[in-house]
Amino acid sequence: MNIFEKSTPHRRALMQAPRASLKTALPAALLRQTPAQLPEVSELQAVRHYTQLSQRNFSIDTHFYPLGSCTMKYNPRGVHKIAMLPDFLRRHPLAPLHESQGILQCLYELQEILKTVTGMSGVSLAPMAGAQGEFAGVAMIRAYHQARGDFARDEFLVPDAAHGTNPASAVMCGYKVREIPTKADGDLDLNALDAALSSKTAGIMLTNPSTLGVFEKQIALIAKKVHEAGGLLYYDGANLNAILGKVRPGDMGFDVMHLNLHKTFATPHGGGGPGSGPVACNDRLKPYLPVPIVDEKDGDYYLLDKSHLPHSMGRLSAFLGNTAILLRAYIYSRILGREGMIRAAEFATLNANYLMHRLQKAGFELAYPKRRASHEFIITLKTWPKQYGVSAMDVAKRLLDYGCHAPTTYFPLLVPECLLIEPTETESKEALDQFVEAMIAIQKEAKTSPDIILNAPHTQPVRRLDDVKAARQLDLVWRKAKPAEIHTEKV
Amino acid sequence: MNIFEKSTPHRRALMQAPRASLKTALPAALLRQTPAQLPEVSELQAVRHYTQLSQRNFSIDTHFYPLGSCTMKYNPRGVHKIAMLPDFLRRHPLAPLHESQGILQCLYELQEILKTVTGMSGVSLAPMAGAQGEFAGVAMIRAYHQARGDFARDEFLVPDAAHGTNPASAVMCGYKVREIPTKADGDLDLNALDAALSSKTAGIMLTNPSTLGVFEKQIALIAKKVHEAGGLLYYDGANLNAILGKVRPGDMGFDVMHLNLHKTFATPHGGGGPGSGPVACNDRLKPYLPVPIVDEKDGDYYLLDKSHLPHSMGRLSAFLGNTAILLRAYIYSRILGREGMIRAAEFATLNANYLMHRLQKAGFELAYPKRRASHEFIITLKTWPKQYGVSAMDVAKRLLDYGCHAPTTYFPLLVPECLLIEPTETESKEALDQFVEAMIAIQKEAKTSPDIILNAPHTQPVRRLDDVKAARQLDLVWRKAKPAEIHTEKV
Amino acid sequence: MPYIPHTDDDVNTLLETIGAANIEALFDEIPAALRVKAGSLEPIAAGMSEMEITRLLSERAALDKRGVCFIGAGAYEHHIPAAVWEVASRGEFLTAYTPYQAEASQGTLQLLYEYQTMMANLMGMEVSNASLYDGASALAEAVLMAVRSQRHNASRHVLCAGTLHPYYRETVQSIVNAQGIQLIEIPFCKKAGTITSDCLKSIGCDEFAAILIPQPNFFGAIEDVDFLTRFAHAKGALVIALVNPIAMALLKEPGQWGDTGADIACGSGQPLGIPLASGGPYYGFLCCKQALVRQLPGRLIGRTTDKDGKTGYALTLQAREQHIRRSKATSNICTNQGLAVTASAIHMSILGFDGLRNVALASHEHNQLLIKTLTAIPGVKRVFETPTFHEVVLHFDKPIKTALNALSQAGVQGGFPLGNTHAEYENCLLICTTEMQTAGDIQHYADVISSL
Amino acid sequence: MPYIPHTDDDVNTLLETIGAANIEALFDEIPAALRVKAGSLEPIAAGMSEMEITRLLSERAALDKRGVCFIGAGAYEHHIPAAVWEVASRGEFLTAYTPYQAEASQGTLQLLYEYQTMMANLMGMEVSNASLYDGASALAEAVLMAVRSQRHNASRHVLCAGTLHPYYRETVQSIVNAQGIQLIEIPFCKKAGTITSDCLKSIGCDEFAAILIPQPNFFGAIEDVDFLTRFAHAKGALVIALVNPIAMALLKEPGQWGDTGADIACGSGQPLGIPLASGGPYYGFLCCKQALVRQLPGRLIGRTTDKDGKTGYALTLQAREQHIRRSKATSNICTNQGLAVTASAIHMSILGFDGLRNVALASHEHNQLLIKTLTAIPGVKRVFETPTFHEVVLHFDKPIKTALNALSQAGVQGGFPLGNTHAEYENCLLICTTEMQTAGDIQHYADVISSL
Ligand SMILES: Cc1ncc(COP(=O)(O)O)c(C=O)c1O
Ligand SMILES: Cc1ncc(COP(=O)(O)O)c(C=O)c1O
Repeated sequence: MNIFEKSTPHRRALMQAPRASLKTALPAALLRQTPAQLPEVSELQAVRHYTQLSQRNFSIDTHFYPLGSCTMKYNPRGVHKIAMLPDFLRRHPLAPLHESQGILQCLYELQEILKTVTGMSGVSLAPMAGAQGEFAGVAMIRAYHQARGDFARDEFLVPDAAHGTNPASAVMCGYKVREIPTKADGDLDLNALDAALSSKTAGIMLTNPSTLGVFEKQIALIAKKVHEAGGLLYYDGANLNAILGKVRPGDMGFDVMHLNLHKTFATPHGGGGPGSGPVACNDRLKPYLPVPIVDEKDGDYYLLDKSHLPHSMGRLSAFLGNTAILLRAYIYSRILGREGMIRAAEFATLNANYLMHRLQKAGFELAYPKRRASHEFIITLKTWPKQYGVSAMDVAKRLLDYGCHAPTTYFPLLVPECLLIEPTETESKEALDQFVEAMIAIQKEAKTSPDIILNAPHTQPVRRLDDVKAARQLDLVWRKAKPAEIHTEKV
Repeated sequence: MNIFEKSTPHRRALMQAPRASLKTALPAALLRQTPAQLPEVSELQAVRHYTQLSQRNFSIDTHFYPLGSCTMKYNPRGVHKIAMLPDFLRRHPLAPLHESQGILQCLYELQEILKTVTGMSGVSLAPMAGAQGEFAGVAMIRAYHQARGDFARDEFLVPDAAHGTNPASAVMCGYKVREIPTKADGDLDLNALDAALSSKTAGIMLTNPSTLGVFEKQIALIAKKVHEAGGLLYYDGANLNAILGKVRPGDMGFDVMHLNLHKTFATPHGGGGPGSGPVACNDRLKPYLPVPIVDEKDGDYYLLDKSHLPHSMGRLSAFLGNTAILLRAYIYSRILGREGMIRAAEFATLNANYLMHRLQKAGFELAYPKRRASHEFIITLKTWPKQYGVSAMDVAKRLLDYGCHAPTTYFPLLVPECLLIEPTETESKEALDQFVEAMIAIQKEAKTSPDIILNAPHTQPVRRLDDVKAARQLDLVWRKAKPAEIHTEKV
Repeated sequence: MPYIPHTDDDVNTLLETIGAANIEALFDEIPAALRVKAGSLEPIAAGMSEMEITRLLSERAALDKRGVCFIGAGAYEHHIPAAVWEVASRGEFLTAYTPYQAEASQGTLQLLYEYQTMMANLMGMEVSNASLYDGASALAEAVLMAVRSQRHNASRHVLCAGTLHPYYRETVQSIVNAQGIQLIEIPFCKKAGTITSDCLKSIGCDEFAAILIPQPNFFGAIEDVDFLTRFAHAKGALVIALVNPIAMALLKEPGQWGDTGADIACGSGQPLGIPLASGGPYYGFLCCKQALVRQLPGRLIGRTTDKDGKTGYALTLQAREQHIRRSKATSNICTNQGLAVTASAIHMSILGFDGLRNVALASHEHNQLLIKTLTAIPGVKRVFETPTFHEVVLHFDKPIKTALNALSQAGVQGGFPLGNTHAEYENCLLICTTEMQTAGDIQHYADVISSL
Repeated sequence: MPYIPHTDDDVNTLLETIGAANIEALFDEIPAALRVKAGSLEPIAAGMSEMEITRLLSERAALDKRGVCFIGAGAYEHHIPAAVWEVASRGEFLTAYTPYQAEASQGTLQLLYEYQTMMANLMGMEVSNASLYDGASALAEAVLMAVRSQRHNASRHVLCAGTLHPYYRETVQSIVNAQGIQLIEIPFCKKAGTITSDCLKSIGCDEFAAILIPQPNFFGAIEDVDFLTRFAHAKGALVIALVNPIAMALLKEPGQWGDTGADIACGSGQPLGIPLASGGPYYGFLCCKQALVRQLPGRLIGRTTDKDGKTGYALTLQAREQHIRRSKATSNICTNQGLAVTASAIHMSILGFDGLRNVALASHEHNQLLIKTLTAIPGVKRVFETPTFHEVVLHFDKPIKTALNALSQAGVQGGFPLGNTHAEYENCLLICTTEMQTAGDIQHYADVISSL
C-alpha cells in the first residue's frame, strides 16, 4: 500500500504545525481554491510506513554493493553525524561573513586538499554532481576558446567507453560529439583519435582509469596530440578512487576535471544523490571556474563571485552547491589524511584485482584479461545467452537472492553482457569471497537449472518487474480513481 | 552468523581509538595477561551486522504492538532528538550546579507535573523502572511503620492478578506476601481482603485499572479498610495511561505509587529498557522518598540528599536515576500539556473498547464481558485447546505472520489461555481493524487448518524456537570451540 | 587502517592469489613518468581520529552559531519534524545508490513515486520528476525543456520577469547560454514591485518560446499570475512557474494559473523539510503537463507490476536519459538529490496539506506583523506596495550595515541587504518571516531598530 | 491532536460500534466521587508544538554547555563512535519491547547474546546477564546474590572496601538492608589510598558471606586484588569484583583474581559507549561463575534452535524471574537497560579489544601526565601513593572553590571535590582523565592553577 492508500480524510498531526489563525487579507483571486491531495496520516503512520519502506532497499549499510563506476564504499557515520550538528544545519547560506567563518574555513581547506590530490591549481566547489562538473568543465573550455577568439571549435571528442553524462554534457554546452573507439586491449584507438583531431576540436573527455577498469597507458601521448591540435583535455573524475595519491590528472596533462565526492570521498549516495562534483583546473582555465569560490585573506574567509572573477563560466546553483555534502567530504578527507587517501587507492585496487583473479579462476571470462584491474574490472557473459539462455541481467537479478547487490550491467556499452565490478577498499576479504561463491553457485545453476536464474529474484519484496509496462502504461502519479490493485502482501 | 563468527584475528578500526603509546609503568602483576575475545571487525562490518539484526525485530516503528500492560504507544522522534542534543548528552552528573540549571529545571518541572497528575504531594525521580519504584514505595511504607515504632507489620497484600514485580518487590523489602483473590467480575474479593487484614498488614499493592483491564470500583472501600487496619496503599502505576486526568491515585486513597514513564509518558522501551519509575506519595510518606530530589529556591535548582532528608529510604542509583529518560518524559508531557494527557486516557480507552467490541462480535470470548475495557482488555481462548488443539501461544505466534505483534499471553495468570490486549491511543482505526481481521482469519484457520497455526510463525527469521533446549542446554556465551552450526540463511 | 578491514594476513593472501609481490605492483601499468612525485601530497595534513575531528568541527560549527534568522532570499528556515531526518537518515535510504536494480530498491522507488504524486498534487500539475539539483538549475532545465518542446515556435527567446531571484537568473544564464537561448528581462514596476501590464509593453520582443514567472517574486511580492499566464498563452508561449512550494498551500497553484494552467512548474524544494545547511543540499522540483513528459529531464518512477501481478515500482522512460540516449538525452543529469526528496516526502506526509497551510499562514501572518511593527518606527518604510507572502523589502533611513550589526549583537540576523544584488536599493533589507519566529522576536527586532 | 490519529468520523464510528454515546461514557465505572475535580490539572501548562519545545529545550541545553571535563567519580566521558548511537537509535531497536516473542525479536535477542559474550569475555567470567539498572544497583544485586548462594555460610555480613564509591555504598545499603544484610566497612589505608593487609586486621568480623572489592577504587587507585581475593576465599567467602570495564582492558580481569578468580563481577557499563547525559540511562553489568547462574538476577538470553534446527535466540531460565516465580524470584527486576546494552555491544564491536585497550592506555597516560604537570606546581600534591588508573586525588593549598571557579571561567570542569563525600579531604579534588583531553588541555588546567 502506498501512503495515499493509508490516508484518511481529515487526519491531522497538529503538534507539528504552528497554530495559525487561518485567515488572510489577500484577495481571493490570488488564493488556492482546493486543497492539494497530500497524505493524511498520523506521525506514527508516516514513521511506520517509511521505516517499512526503507527495509525494502539494499544499501551499503546492509549489503555488499559492488556497483562498478559508483564506488560504493562505506559512508562513515561519524562524518554524517558531524555534518548534522545543529549549528551547521541552521546556518543560512546568506548569513553575514562574520557569522560564517567556521563553514567557510572548512570549504576553503577542502579546495586546497582537492587541488593537491588532483595536481591542479584552481578549484570551484560549485557543481552539484559529476554531470554538472562536466558541464562546468566543458563550459570553461568553451569560454577559454572563445576568449581567444577561436569560435570554430564546435566538436568534442568522447571515447565510446565513456559514461553517458560525458556526451550529454558536451551537447548541453553546445558541442557536437565525436565518438572515439577503443582497441581490444582497452586503450584508446590512437589512429581514430588522429583522424578525429582537427581545428574544430574543442577538447576531449576522458576517464582514467577508464570505465573499462584499465589505466589508459597512452595518456601522455593523447594529451600531447590533443594539445597540439589546439584542444583541451577534460578528466572525468568518477574513477579517481583508483589512483588517489598514485598519479594525478594534472600531471597526466589534463586541463580540467571534476571529482565525484559521493564516490571518492564517501559521501552517501542517498538513493540517488545528493552528490557533489567540484571542478579543478590548471592555470590556463582558472579564470573561467564557476562561482562562488571561497577565498581567504589574513585568516578571514569570504566568497568570490562574478564581480571578482568576470570571466567565470557563471553560477550553477542559487547558492554554493551542495554545501553540506562538501562538508562531509572535507571531514572524510581530514580523517583519512594524506596516507589514508593513498591507502584508499591501494586497497581498492587490491580488492579489485583479487576479485578479478578469483572470478577468472572460477571460469569467468574477463573483458581485458591481459590488464591489471584498476579499482574495478569487467567480466563478460557473452557466451551465456546462447549456452544457457541466461543473460547478464538475469545473473544480476539472481545475485540479489544471494544477498549481493548486482554489479553494473550493460555498461560500458561496448562490452557485451558485461558486469562492471567495483568492490571498493572498505569491503573485507570475507565479503569478496562470499561474492565469488555466489557467482560460482550461479554458474552452476546456469548449467543445471537455469530457470531459477531466469525467474530471479525470488527473495525480494517483488519479483521481476515489468519495465515495458512501466513505460507503455505510464503511471507516474497515484490517482484515487485507479482500479483497485491486487494485494498479495500478506502471507 | 553472530559477530564473533564474522571476526578476523587482528582486524582493527583504528580511526576510532586514540593513538596511545601502548606502554605503562604499572607492575605486571596488576595487568591483564591475555586479550579478551571481543569482535574483530571493521566499522562497516559492525554497522552492517547490527543494521541487519535490527531488521529482525518487530517494534512500534514497524508494527502494531498491542502488548497488554505495556502501553506500546508511539515514541515521538522529536522527543528522542531533543534529548540527544549534544549539550544534554555531554553534561556530567556531578557537574557544578551553576552549569546544570537547564537540566535541573526540566527535572524539577517534571516532578511538579507528576505531582499534579497523580494527586500526590511528593515525588522522587530516582527509581529506574517500575519495579524499582515499587521497591522504593514499599520501602517507604516500611520506613514509615518503623519510624512509628511499629515493627510487627511483616505482611504485604497483593491481588492474584498483580504483576510479578509486585510480590517480588515486597519480598525484596523483607515482607511476606499474601495473595488476595479476584472475583468473577474482575474486582477484588473483599471477604478475602477482610480475612487477610490484620495488625501484621503493612500495606497492599494494587493496580487500578487492574491488569484484568477493569477499573476496581470498590477502591474507596478497600482504601478505607486497609487504612483502618493500619496498612498503607501502594499504587502500581503501570496502567496510569487509562485514567490520566480522569481519576488520580492520590484521590483514590493511595499513599504512594510509581509511574512507568516508559509506558504512560512514551519513552521508548529500547528492547527491554531503560525505563523510569518515579515514585509519588502523599504528605505522610514524603519524608521517606528516595534521594536525590530536585528542589528550587529563588529560581536556583539544586539537589536534596540524605543530609537534607535524613529519613529517606535512601539512594537507588549512583546518580539521579535514568535522567535522560526523565528528560524525554518531561518533553513529552510538555508537548501534550494538560489537555493532551486527558486525551491520551480518552483515546486509549476508546480504542480498547472498540477493539473489545469488535472481537466479541467476531465470536471471541471476553474474560470480563460485563465490564468496560479500560485501556486494555482480556480475551480468553480457554475453549480452543480442546476444540481446535490450538493454544493462546499458538495464536500469538500466528499473529506475527499477519504483521501484528502478539498481545500479552498467559498474564494475568488467573485467566486461562488469555490474551491481554492494549492498543493505545496512537493507533489508527485502520490498524485496529487489521488486527480484528487477522484474528478472524486465525479463528477460521483454527477451524479449518489448525496446523498452520500450530506451526506458526512462518514468516519470521526463525520458526518456533525450542525454549526447553535453551534452558536445558544452557548456552549464554558464544565459544569458538562449539560445533559448527548449520547455516540455512541463504536461499 | 581507517575504514579498511585488511589484516596483514589478508593482504598476503590477496597478493598471493593475484600473484603480485606487493600492492605497488598493481599500479605497474601507470607510466613511471606520470607517478606522483614524492612529497606532492605533503600539503595535506595527516589523518585524524573521529574523536579529534569531532572536536575540531564542533568548535567550527559553534563559530557560526546565531540567533533568530530573518534572512530568506531563496532559502527558508521552517520547522522540520524530527521524524523526518531520523527516518531519512536510516542506512537503507542514506547509503543506497540510484535504484537501478528495481527489485532491491523498492523502498526508494515507492517513496519517489509517492513524492512525485505529492509534488504534482501540490503544484496542481499532472506529472513531476524525482528531483533536480536545486531550484535555480531546475529553472534552467525548465527553460531548456520549454524551448525544446515548442515544435511550432522556433524562437529561442525566453521572457523572464525582472522580479526573478538574481542568483537564479545568473544560473539559468550559465546553463542555457551555450545552447543559444536568450533571456529577455521584463523590467518590473518600481512602485508595485511586480510585473504589471505596463511592464510588458516595454519588452520589444513579440516572439518568445516561454515566459518565466516567479511566485512570490524575489521581493516577496505576489505576482498577478493569471494575467501573465493569459498574456503568454495568447502569444503561443509556454508558461514556466517558479514557485515557493510552501506558498502554494495558500496561493493559487500553477495548475490553475490563467485559463489552462502553467505548462511547467518548478522551484526549490528546500522549504519542504530541508535544513538551511549553508545552502545545500536542497533540491529542485520540476512538474509539467502530461503532454510534455517526454521532454522532462531527470529520473521518473513508474508504477508497474511484477511477474505475479503484484504492484512494484521502477525507473521509467529511461530513454530520455543520458545513460541510454547519451548525446541525445534531455539532460546530462545523473546523480540528483534523492535523499533530500526522501526527507521532503516524509515531511509532507507528516504535515499533510493542512500542516503546510498552517505553516504558510503563520509565515504570512508574521510577515504582516513585522511590516506593521517595523513600519511604525519612524524612518522605516515599505518599498513596494503589492501584497507580500512572507518576505518584504523595507527601507531604512540609516545605513543598513549599522542596523545589521546592531541586530547581530542582539542575536538577530536581520535580513538580506538588497543592495548586494540591486544597487539601486542600497538601504533596503529583504526580510523574511516564517512560523519559526515569535511575536516576541519581531518585537525584539523592532526594539533594536528603534534604539538606533 | 498530538500523536492521536482519530478523525471526527473515526470517533463516531468507534463509539457507535461500542454503543456508547460519547467518550466520557467509557469511564462510567469510575465512582463519580473519585473523579478528578475541575481545575485539578490546571497547574500543568497547555501543550506545545514540537517547534516550540525544541526551541525551549535547546535554550536549556545551552545553559549547561561547558568545556573540557575532568570530572569522573563514577561517570566517564569517552569518545563514542558516531555509528554506535546512529545504529542503536534505529526504530527497530529503540521502539521494541522486551523480547518476549522471540521469533519476532531475533535482532534484540541475538545482540543481547553477543553482548553477554563480550562482557563475560572482558571480565574473564563464565556468564553475564543482559543488564541491570546501573552500576550501584548491580552491586546491590551482586551482594544479594552472593548471600543467597552461600549455602554453607549463613552469615549475612558482607565486607566492603572503604575505598568503595560512597554513592554505591549508599545504594547497596538502601537495597540490601531490608533483607537483614549488613555491610562491614574495611577502613582504607590513609597513606596508600587502598585496602592493605593492615586494614584487614582491624575489621573484627571473621564470618562473612562475601567481600566487595572495587578496582580501580573510588580514589582512582589500584587495589591489590589478588591478595584480597585470596584472603576472602580462604575464609569461604565469595568475591564480588566491582570494576571499571575500560580499565579491564589494561588491568587484571576479575576471572583471574587470586587463584580461582572473583565469583561475581559487576559494575557500570557506562564507559562502554554510553553518554554522560547527567547520570543516565547507564546500565549495570553482572557476570558470575557458571555455578552461580541460577542465582543471577535479570534477563538471560540463550542460544537454541528452531523447528528446522536453525540457530535462534530466546529468553531463558525465566523461572528465576518475577514474571514466572513472583515472590520467589531472584530479583524484582523487569524492565532493565536494553538500549544502553545495545549501544555497548555495538561500541565494543567497533573498538574491539585493541580499541578498548588504547582507550585505557590513553586515559592512563593522561593521568600520569596530569599528575606530573599539576604536582610540579607548588602547593599541589598527591594524597595517596598507590598507582592510579585514570583518576587521582590531589590536594591543593588553596580553597577548592576558588580553584574550581577559576577553572570553570577558563572552560574547564576541574574535578570532583572530594570533601563532598569525605569531609576529611576538604581541599582535595578527584580528577579524571580519559582519551578525550589533549596534552594542551592538561597544560591549560595547570596554567589556570599556577596563576591562582
Ligand atoms: C564514469 C562516470 N562519469 C560521470 C558520472 C556522472 O556523475 P554524477 O552521477 O555525479 O553526475 C558517473 C556516475 O554515475 C560515472 O560513473
Ligand atoms: C502491571 C505492571 N506492574 C509493574 C511492572 C514493572 O515495571 P517495570 O518493567 O518498569 O519494572 C509492569 C511492567 O512490565 C507492569 O505491567
